[in-house]
Amino acid sequence: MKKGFIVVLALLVMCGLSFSAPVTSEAKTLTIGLNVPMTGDIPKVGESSKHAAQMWLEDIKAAGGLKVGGKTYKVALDIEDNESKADSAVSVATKMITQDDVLAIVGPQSSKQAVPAGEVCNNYKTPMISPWSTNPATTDNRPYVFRGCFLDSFQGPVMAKFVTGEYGFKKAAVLYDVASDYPKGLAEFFKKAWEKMHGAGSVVAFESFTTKDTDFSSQLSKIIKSGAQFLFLPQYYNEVPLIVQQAHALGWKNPIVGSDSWGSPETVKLCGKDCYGSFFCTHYAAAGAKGATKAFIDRYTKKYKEVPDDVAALTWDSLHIIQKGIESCAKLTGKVKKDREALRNAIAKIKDFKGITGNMTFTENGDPIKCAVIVKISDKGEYKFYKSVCP
Amino acid sequence: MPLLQVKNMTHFFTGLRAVHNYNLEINPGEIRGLIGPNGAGKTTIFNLLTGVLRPTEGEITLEGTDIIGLRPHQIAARGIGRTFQNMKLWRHMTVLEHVKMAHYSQLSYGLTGAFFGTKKRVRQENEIEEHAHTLLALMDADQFADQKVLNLPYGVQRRVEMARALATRPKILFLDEPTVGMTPEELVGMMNVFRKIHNELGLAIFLIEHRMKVVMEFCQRVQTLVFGEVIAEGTPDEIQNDPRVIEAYLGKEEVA
Amino acid sequence: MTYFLQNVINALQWGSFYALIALGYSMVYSIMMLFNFAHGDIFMTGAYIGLGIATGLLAIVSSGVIALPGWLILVLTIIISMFITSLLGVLVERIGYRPLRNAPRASAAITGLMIGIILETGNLALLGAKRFSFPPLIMTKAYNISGVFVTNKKILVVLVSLTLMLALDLFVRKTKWGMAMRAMSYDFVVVPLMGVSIDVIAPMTFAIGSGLAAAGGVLYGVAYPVLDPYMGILIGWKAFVAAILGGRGSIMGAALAGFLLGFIEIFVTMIFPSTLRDLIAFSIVLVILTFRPHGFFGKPYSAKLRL
Amino acid sequence: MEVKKSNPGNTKRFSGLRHFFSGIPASGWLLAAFAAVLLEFYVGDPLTEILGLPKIPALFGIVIILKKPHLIPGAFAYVGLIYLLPIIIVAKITAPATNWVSEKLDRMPLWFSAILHLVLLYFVLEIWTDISDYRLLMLKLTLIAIMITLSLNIINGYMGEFSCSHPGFIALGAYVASVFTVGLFVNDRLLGHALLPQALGQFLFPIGLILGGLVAAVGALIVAIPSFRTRGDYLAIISLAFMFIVKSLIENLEVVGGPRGLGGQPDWATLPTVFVWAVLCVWTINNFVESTMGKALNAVRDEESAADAMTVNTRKTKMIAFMFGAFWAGVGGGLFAHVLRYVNPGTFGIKKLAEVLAMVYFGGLNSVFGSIVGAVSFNLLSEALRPLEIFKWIIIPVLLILVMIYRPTGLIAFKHFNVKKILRPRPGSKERV
Repeated sequence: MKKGFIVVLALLVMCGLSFSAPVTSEAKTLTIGLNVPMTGDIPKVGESSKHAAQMWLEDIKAAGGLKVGGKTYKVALDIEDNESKADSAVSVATKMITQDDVLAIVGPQSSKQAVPAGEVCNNYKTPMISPWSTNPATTDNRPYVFRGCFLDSFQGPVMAKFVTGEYGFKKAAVLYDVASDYPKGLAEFFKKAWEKMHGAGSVVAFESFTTKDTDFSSQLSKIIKSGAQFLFLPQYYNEVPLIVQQAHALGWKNPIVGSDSWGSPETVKLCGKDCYGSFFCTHYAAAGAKGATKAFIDRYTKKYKEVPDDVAALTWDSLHIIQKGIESCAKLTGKVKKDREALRNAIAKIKDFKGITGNMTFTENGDPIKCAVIVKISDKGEYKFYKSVCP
Repeated sequence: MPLLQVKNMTHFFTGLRAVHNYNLEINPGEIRGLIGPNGAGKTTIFNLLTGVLRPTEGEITLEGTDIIGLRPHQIAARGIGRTFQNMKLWRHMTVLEHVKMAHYSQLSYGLTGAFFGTKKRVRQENEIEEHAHTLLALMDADQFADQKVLNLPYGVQRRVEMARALATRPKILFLDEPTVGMTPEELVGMMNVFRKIHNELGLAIFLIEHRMKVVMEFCQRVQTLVFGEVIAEGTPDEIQNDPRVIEAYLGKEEVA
Repeated sequence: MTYFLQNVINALQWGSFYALIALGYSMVYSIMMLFNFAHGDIFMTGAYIGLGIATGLLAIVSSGVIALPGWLILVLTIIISMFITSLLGVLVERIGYRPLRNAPRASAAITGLMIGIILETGNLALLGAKRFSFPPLIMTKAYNISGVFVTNKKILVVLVSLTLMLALDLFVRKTKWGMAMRAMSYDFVVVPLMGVSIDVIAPMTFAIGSGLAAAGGVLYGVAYPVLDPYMGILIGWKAFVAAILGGRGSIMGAALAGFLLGFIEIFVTMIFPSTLRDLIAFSIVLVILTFRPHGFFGKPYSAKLRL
Repeated sequence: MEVKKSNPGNTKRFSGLRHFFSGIPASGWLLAAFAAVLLEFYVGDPLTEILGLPKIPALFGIVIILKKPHLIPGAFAYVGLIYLLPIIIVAKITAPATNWVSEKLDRMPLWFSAILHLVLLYFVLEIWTDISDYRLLMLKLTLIAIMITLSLNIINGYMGEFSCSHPGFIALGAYVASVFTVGLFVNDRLLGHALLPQALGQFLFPIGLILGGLVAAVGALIVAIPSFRTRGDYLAIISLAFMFIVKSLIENLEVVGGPRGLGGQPDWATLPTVFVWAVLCVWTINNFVESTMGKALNAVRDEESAADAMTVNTRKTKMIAFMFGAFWAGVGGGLFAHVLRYVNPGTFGIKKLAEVLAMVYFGGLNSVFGSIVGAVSFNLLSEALRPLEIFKWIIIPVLLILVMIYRPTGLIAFKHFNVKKILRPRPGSKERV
């Protein structure tokens, strides 16, 4: 019995030695972690991030690797599913940092995961860029954590100003998801900005619903009754079509204005004609895009048979920021801890990064200063550039 | 003073009169029988007396104190033990656990004891375990102490149930058809158990029973219940010869 | 007043969905004494099947083989997807519940929960993460009746679900199988001895329940045309609340409780700040159950999840 | 506590293996594990290099198996060389000695022996987690999962109710404990300046956890009081409503961040803290369910009217069960919040409910063992299958359905957790031939 066991083990050891010996040459590979939700509430977000990241990796591979200080490094992606859960995001981040020796992490995307995962990354001094998280707490007081998008505190006033200038309205209505971090934050910043411009009580309806709701008739009836001149809708592409259609069915004829979360091409695909003519604020306009942005959109569309959404674009930019950071390091030591620190400093120093979602410079907090784009949905359902608003 | 006294007890089930003007007196050590056709309200009377149901009218006193409105476990702790027609054993518990469980009201170690395993708890658990073994031995079931009740033969289950009822240290024991569905051998064993309870423990017993043989042998007085009303009361002999009883009860059902 | 009436209309539509899903829950719950936690996901699957059929039919129509009006396509879609989803229901019963017929009820509930997760992730794996929009089979027409807005879709949803409820009620009260089901809900043990096999009744119950869920799913697709794999979870759990609120053994009770839940949610939003909707709506449910512990129409019956 | 006769399991099939291992007491296994982790501590790194592994396999290699299949032989060899072989050899060699020690300990008070074993276990875990912080995090989360699973088992297993309110209890505990620590000891945007020096906090942290547990227990009254009159199905939706209410309540409380969540909890949920709380939880719960007062839960579950007639105060019993279960869920939640150092209400929804229920029913109802096994295996499985992404959530449900079909009450249901029996010496291997 015992002997048999030992023999088996000995065989195992030999197998291990013979099979895995050649793999040791992996040392020069730089690993970038991608901490995204492939399952859970928002699988689409994970899918888009993965697509963008794979496209980026293709580019690197085509170029033969990343050149740093005269040496060429291979790059590998470590894509892990965080199931859209906070605890999973933390374990994934910890695992990437301590087990997989990643140089930097992109993601998590949503704030409920980016906040705790940012804590982990900051503690382990690993650069992390959350392309999509808008919660101030994600980067607050965390030198190693950056984000790829503008904050709600910027976007809210932008929209308030835009609507005032464009339509000259005085009475606003807001409908948002109370259980979700991003819409709630943005709704509140918008309300604050609007009331600052038009006095207290000028937001005549401030209504909410809960994630996964599909019937908004009661809230919309309330909004219509309030006499609001337009509706601000900081919601995602899966709710926007429903809300807009239901509003029209209830007799709402005033404009509906959106936020950057409308940026997905799905919005207009699901919404159809009901959304035509609406304005929203976003990172980039797909229709009529130029230069690198257009190249990205065309390539992505060809490869994955769909127009890239804002998550894909922001993830793409985040990866390029990391790439630029790595390239601007004088050299990599091969010791992952030192390299992470060097990379962090390099990223923080990046000035005027030309991304497809606009030019970026990081503040001391790790938040980018970038311009917002106001987009109009054309009568053909395309996102047409309308105006650019810079801080 | 009688041990248990019931005066003019009446109960309605949403308008339906289930028990009407019921009176009962049980003295210490006495064995009383309650017979009647199915659906006459015998088990309802048990449920009323043990606090499962609250009578619409009437008074119930145990050793001179009113027990109406007390919860079943309080009445049980004051000295009315009972068995059930369908036994109601706890599926997943062993024989010993059954009998120990019925000591619940006698435990005083409280939550501290339960959570932290104090000395007091160890002592009390040991005490009730000892008592449980004594009762099981009395019921001739101690050899099954560590077995799950569901695996035991029917006669043994009945004896375990009896031990469980005795563990509440009752002054009076309510037995709801304790011999139903028994084989002749099991019946003999059960009757021995009755004798033991009566002779060795000196308990008063209130018995619902269909088998006249059992009623005849043990009961000092018998009531006959039909449609919630007592139509006859007396010694077993008197009852057996009462024409009303024969008509209502014996005439219809074959006596085992 | 118009505002109030508007909300009554809103609640009627929203309640219809709760009612339809709660009916399926209640069928299985009343007859089999099971929590079919997969029901919300069967509803989702029904909607997706409906989507597939509608798309297919539209493709046939647009290729010019036959000309079908939109409403006929809708009717066909509902009927076919009800049928296919019924088969799915039978399959779920066969795989997930029949082996557990003598097991504790809670275990069967867990199986249902897991089948639900499999349906969700299976959908995700098959169709990918992108959402689908339900094809507009009928054009939305909004009618303005002195300030109260009603659309043809809303009327359709309410009418179809009421029709289905009545049909189910007739089935259960008048047909042989329906009576057998009712008998089964009274006595799980005796009825099989009377020549009614539970192996027939159980799949049939699941089939009907799933069929209703599919009808709900297609109507849902018409009314809220964005489908996603997780759309059945929340509405399913809330319909579960309605089904039990209605009371065991009372299928119509479940439907009424579904409407009641819809009305509570809509009117709480109407009166209170909408952020407090879930808080107040569920507190009302809690209070109702504290004072009417057996639901509205259920028999005073305390079912244990026996181990 | 008496020692039960050996259980009639399927001894035949594995009798050879069983016989081989039967002579080793718990202390022997612990000592062997200690040796193994020490070995790993000293030679783990060189060995991984020899075997061509990039790192010491964090969770016995299960995490890398699916991700980098070419490393499987290396991982197997590593696990064999570091864990299996040393554990078996040391356990077998030291068996006479450890048996002697166990025999001595067996005569001493149980608490003494138990504490000695636990200290040894703690050191094993401490050294084991020293290798990698990922291990540490997983261990902490698993210990918390054990607490939560066990506390739900009191209600769903021991008392046989189908309670859906557990995420609510966890949320209450997590938030109360977080408000306590963040509000008192941390400068926070939401809750203002620290009122007390942070150095003090480490010692007052248990108070925060207990407070969280107590609030959860008081919240449990909302579910427990209706349970006097109603059972089963109706209670299931009362508890479900409770869960929705708690979630919605926290979302509406701007003071604690609403849906944005509350972050910045101090890093006080260290391994010793979590370990001690988990041990306390298992200890008190096991004490409770083994006492006659605790077994009253089973009586209420199996036949409530009989329990009532046998003097069992059923209302008190139900209330204790709910409050006690909720208390530990709350403490678990408090620790959870401090391990993640962030909480948000979205975490405590239906998904969490499905997860906790899955752990309880997978492991086994009415069983402390079962809950431990359920929580540990579920967490390990969840980590191991993560690379499968979507298919992970098909495989886990299928596994659970299979368990339900073949063992409807879970893997290890209705098993006593008898500490004395676990720690007893086992010198009988020779006699039992």
